[in-house]
Amino acid sequence: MEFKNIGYALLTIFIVLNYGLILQGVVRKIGARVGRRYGIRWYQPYIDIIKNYAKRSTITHGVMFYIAPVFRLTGGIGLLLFMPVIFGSDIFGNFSFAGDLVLVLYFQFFGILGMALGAAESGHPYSAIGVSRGLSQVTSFELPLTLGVIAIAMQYQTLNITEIVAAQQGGFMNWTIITNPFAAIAMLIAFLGAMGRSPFDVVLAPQEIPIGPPTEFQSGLLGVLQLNRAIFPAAKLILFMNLLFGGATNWAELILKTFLIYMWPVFVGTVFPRFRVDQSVRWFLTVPLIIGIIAIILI
Amino acid sequence: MKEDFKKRTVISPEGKPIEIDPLKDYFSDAKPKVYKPAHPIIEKFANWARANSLWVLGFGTGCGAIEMRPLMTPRFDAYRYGIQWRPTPRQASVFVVSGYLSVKTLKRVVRTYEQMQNPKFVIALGSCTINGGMYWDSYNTINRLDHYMPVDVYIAGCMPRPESLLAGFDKLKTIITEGRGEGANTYAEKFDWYKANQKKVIKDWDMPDYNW
Amino acid sequence: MNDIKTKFDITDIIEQRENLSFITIPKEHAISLVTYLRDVKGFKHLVLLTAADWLEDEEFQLTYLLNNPDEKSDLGVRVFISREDATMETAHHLWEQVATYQRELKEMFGIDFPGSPDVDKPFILEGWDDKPPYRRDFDTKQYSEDTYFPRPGRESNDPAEYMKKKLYPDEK
Amino acid sequence: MVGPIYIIAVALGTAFSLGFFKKANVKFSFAFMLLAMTFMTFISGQWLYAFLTQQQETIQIFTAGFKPPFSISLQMGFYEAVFLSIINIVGLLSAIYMYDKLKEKGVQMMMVFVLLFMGLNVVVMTRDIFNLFVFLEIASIATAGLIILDKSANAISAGFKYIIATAIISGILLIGIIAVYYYAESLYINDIINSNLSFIKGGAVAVFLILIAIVLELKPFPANGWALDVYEAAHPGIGTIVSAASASAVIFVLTKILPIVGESGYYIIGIIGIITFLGSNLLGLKQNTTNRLLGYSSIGQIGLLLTIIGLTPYLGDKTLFIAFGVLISHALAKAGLFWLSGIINSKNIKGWAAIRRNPHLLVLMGTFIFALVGFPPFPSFFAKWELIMQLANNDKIIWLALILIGSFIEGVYLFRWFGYAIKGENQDLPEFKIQWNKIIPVIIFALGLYAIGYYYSTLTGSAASLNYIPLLFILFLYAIDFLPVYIKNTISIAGIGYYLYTIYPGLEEFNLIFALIFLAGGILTLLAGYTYKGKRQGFYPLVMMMFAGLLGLIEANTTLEFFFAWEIMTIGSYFLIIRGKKSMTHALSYMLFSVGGAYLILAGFGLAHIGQSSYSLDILANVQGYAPIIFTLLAVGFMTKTASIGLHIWLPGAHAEAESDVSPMVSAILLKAGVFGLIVLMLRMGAQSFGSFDIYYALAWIGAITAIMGNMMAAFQEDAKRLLAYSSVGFLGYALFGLALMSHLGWLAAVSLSVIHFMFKTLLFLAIGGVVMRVKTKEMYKMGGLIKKMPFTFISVLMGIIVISGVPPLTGFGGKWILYNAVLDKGWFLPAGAIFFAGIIAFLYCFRLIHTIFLGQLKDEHREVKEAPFWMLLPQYIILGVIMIFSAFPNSLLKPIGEVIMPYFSDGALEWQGQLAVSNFGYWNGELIMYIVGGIFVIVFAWLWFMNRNAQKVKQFNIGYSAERPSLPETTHFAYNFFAPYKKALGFLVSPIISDFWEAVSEGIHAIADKIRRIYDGNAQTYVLHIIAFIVIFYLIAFGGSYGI
Repeated sequence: MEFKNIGYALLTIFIVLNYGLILQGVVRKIGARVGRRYGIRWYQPYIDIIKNYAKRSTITHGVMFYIAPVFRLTGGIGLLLFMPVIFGSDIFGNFSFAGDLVLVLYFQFFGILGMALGAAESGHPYSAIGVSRGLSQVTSFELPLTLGVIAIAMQYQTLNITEIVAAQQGGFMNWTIITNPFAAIAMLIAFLGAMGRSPFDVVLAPQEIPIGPPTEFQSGLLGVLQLNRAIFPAAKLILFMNLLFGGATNWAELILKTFLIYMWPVFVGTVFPRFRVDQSVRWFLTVPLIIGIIAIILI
Repeated sequence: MKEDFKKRTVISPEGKPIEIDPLKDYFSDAKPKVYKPAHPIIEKFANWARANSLWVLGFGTGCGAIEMRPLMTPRFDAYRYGIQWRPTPRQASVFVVSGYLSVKTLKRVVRTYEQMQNPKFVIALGSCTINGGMYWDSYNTINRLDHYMPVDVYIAGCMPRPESLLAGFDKLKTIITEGRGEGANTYAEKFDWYKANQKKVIKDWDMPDYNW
Repeated sequence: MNDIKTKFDITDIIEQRENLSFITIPKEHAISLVTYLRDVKGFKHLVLLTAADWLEDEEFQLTYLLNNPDEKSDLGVRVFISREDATMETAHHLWEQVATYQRELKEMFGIDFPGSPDVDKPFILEGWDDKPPYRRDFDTKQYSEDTYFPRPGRESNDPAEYMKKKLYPDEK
Repeated sequence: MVGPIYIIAVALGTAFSLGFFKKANVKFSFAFMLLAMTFMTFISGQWLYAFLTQQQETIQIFTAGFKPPFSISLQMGFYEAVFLSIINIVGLLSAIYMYDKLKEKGVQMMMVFVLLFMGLNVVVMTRDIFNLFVFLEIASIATAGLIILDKSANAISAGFKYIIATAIISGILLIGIIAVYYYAESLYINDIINSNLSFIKGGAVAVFLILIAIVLELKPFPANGWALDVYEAAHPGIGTIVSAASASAVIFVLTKILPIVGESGYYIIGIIGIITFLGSNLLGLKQNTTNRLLGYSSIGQIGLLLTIIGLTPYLGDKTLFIAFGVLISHALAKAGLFWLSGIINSKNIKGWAAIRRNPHLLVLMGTFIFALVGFPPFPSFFAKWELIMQLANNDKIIWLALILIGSFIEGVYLFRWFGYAIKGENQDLPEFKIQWNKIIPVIIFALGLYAIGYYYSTLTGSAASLNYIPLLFILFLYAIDFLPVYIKNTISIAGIGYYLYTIYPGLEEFNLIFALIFLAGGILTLLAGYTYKGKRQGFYPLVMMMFAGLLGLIEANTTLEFFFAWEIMTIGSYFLIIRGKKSMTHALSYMLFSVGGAYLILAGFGLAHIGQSSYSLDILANVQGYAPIIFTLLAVGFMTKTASIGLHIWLPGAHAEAESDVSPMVSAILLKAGVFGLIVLMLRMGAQSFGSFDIYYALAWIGAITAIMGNMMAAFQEDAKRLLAYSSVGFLGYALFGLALMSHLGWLAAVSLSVIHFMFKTLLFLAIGGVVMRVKTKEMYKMGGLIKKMPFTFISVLMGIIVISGVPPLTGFGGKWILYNAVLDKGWFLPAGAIFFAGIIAFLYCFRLIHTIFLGQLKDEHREVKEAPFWMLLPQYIILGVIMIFSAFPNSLLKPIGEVIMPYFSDGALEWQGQLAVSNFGYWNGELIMYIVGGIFVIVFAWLWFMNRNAQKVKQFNIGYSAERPSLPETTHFAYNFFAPYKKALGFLVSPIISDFWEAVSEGIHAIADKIRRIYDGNAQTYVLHIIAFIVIFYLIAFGGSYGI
């Protein structure tokens, strides 16, 4: 690791942050157009973040509450930086030399756990309910995800993401989604849960438990969370792109692929209504689990 | 006052009696602060952002609330102006008081208003908030909202249509960009006056002076 | 109806419609009559309990409006109680929801129902410390002007006069 | 040397002369009688001493100068001396014990008493079969006399039944003797033996009658209703005599008679014995009456003795060692318990809670109970060990199983009784007073048990190397128990520390790792002990006993040492667990699972010993058959300690109810004993399978299911310590899974997870223990918001749960990473999926733990709660420091462990480049991750701080509460049934199938016991019928085959 890695990392973060924000805006715009609305401006997420940072007063419920957004954003950035973003690029390989796929999978929870703790310190029952729902859901989709990951790791005989991507080079027929469809399907279904869009968005449920865990966060704290909301999904998209869709050799490919992958939860979310938590837990442990087991058996 | 907010004595695990004064122990009793605007250039930029990101608190206070829903429908589509709903006062910046306020509701409105973060803006909707409207002589509805909290924009009518609301929002944007949206600071400056007015009508005052 | 008449001291019977009538009974017998109606005559459902302030007569009128779902008929039982000593026997043991009506009456009219659950708790008004607002000798306009900072410059008209002028400007 | 004949002379003389004293002076009479008993004891003891030390020859004494068969002949040999000593000591101490009774009833009773012992003495010594009959009669009648002299209605009725029963038995015996005399023409036993009666038609029947009569004297099941009534109704002193002295005498008679019967006799005796052993223990299960329970236990023990005697042909020259070990434990312990029952004076076993008023009495009772069940260091332990070894060596698997089952059942009711004594409600129980004459015999016998136990261990060849130093240390701690806590705590820590220091250089490999977990862990947890004030009576000897056991496991080289240590550890931990509040039932189930597990281990070791001369643990490496069975037995035995699914139900309650600093010991440290056992086992036995079915694959699944169920149960607990306890269950599931993989990485994961689990579980139990200490409740939903009051505890819990959940950058992730790689290496994907699923479920309980206790709403009562005591925090922060080091520099933990595993599994080892670990599949750099995460965190935090440095601190009700505000913290804290939707979806998985199963087993056995018990209807005629039926049945068994008449 050299000093310039830090600079490269900052560059990656900057690009992905902007991409994430624009992606957020564009997707909401698309959602609006589907609903025959004009919709927000594509750069609305930027304004929202600036607005939140421009808030003059902030309240805090305690130390954990105050640093929870830090945990959250650290989780998001870390997830991003522990992955090779652009295949074959020294600059955007970031810190992927520190750990492999397992690290990435478990590092996701760093932010989730930190956020959950902070939200809980606010003492707001809705936060706690949201966390309870969120964690319940996480546990259930993690099972098909894990099975898929094991299947892929066995397929490529490695846990090294760069090597997994390398093995998929040379045309889309080499992509995991083609070569190992069951694992890919199991993971893509789990991906729906991971993105937290409808039908698995009961965690945030704005109507009944005002947006769940972050309900007490405001001003700059919320701003940090919003930064994470831009980076974290983008990082997850990059992860799934790397594992299932052959990674990306340049930014244009990355943007195209991740955008298309993002359309998958967006479409599902537009079509399906919300599951209750117990329903989604049960659902994840039926169809996706069976697909995952098939993937394992077929290794 | 509700029984739960009166002083009480409980026994600690060690068997020692502890005095609990819920209003002191469970609520912060800090006074609101006046936050000085930042450097004009930064402030101008910030105001632009504030004006273009109006997060409305989803709190239907009176019958006018029914006029707010259509705003988000494809027909009026307030999203394109940067207006979005926010279900919690912590994250909202615009409070639309949508109609008459009984004393009981006023108490909740005040509390919610105070829970919003500076800067925050109030749009008062309908005649009732201006002069009591058709409830002007009621024993239980207030007549003038601006005696209880700073109001940035009044929208007259009974009821004003969504178009008027949009116009009101537009007006609010102008006010903010011009740097006149300092309601929160006004509230802090004239805190004692506002509090006195509130306390005059809210007889059952069972909360701290400022709800953080 | 005759049955009731013979059994109870009913003073005033108004048969407003075939299936709606009102009877008046002295305060002391009201609850036993209502109980009788509920248990024997099939008036199982209490539609409402309400009050009217007859300021001039120095009386409150309480009306228990009962419904007989089998015969699809309603019967209002009226009770007059003095304004000075505005207390009435509670009927919450007959229908649970009566307690809520009684709370409301206590708050708005100041009619007391000793023994009714939570009857002293504020119902709608929080911390009301003036005369009960539904009593006719309470001047709501005056109260509003004193309390709620009326916005100066507001004009007000008597609705009847105003509408007359608007609709029939020629008539005098 | 005083001749044995003087025993009879003294006894007779005393009995006669007592008659002259009449009621003149009762005290003097008593002294006179005592003198006589002392003299009898002296004679027998003197002979015993002579036999032991001076190569004394066996002597024959012929009365009246004739030779047999015309004279009564007595024999005094080594065995006679032993039995006489036992009988006479019991007699002497009984006399002292019964001082009050004897004084009250006067000289008659003393006469009868002396006569009884004279009878028993002669019965032992005589070689004349008719003489035997006569003195048996004398003893019986004297016994009945003693019983009846009590004059209570029950006693008279019992005495009457006793007389009827013994009369019938005597009748049969007499017929047998007459017949024998007819055929053998001699009454001298040696002559009879020589005449080989069994081969003469009719002679066999005669012999059979004698044999069955003697057996009936031993009260075999089920023809023993009369005896039970005696035990129940008679004075405890008499119960002692019947149970300890008379039974010993008759057993000896049996050994005299058996040579007459020949080979076939052993067979019958064995069957009768095992039926009696099983039957009466089974019935003991349903007993609530102390003396009757002791009666069942007595009969059971005699049954065991009969079995042992019956198995003589297989046990060979070990028979005596085994039989005597069982007998002496039985005699001393049972006498002690009967005597204690006379002091406590409670008919119902629940009433024994009163014994707690004097802790020393409790120690005595414990000594006897553990001696009865066969725990070390008592003779019965060594006897049982030898018994099992010999049975296994002779392929008597069924016998072995039956004996262990019977012993287990006996353990159930004895420990239930003991549990009542330690933990039962004792508020309203009557006082008891301790008289010197009643307590001294008890103390003497308790000490005798220890002494003989030690003597026995020196007799057991392989036990000579047993390490008694820790046990002496325990004794020392017991002696200084009156000192305040801080002194004893310091001494204990110093003791463990010094011991660790001395053995450290000799430790290597797994022993070193586990020694560090056990002993360093012990020191750490003991540090928390400084929190306690006062004396903490009895705590330190018990703690040290557990650690002594754990230490013994490490040091064990032989199977015996290992088992010895295992049992010592079990005793210590049992007492530690039962010290907690409301822990009676949990401690019982712990004990039962432990005893059951221990018997499985014993059986496993026994089978492993087949065809081996040495007892070294290495015999496991080349067992001579039964390999998969041995492996399964031992694995299941060890898994009772790791609390794998199905065997886990003891754990949550036991760990949750224990004291604050005991929970980490029993959870973080004790459970590792099971892991250590598994490691020892797997290292030596290697891969095992039933046919093509791989046992390890089953173990992997058991581990995975344990992990899921444990974690899920943890997520649904309301009780913080129960949550942690279930979490231990789950975590040991990972360890079991890792071990089952039988690969380098699997073991690396298992061992490192064990180390990590030790650390974070100690951390969490201490932290939560500190909280519980302060808030005085374990229900999590009653807490909340404690972060503001106990920030340091919060930090340790936070770190603890990050480690549990395996989130980078802390060291828990290392375990997860290795496990992933191990699984990919091995290829067991489905159980692996289950393991990782379990890992995610861990988030649920982790979050719940920290949220419901520390976050959320602070309660009224807790507004003035203080931070946990310093001594609770100190060990936590030491551990935290170590965790941080292991997190940042993973190779400091994993590399040494890897090197230990290397010799056994070398494939797929990690490659270390600094802190970068590289496996076949992936790589991981703990240090770098720490830096990166830390760096990002600091930068983001600085950014946040820069933007929001003037945040307004608010209080707990300042929340956006839908325009309202919370009114009570209780109604605002979302904590109870936290994962309700999850429970709705998956709760069916954790329905208590397993506890229901064990409950059904226990219910079923109890119901059977209840049904069988009804044969004892208290009616003398029924009892006679039983005796007759018994004779007929065994007659048919004995002669049904080749001997057909």
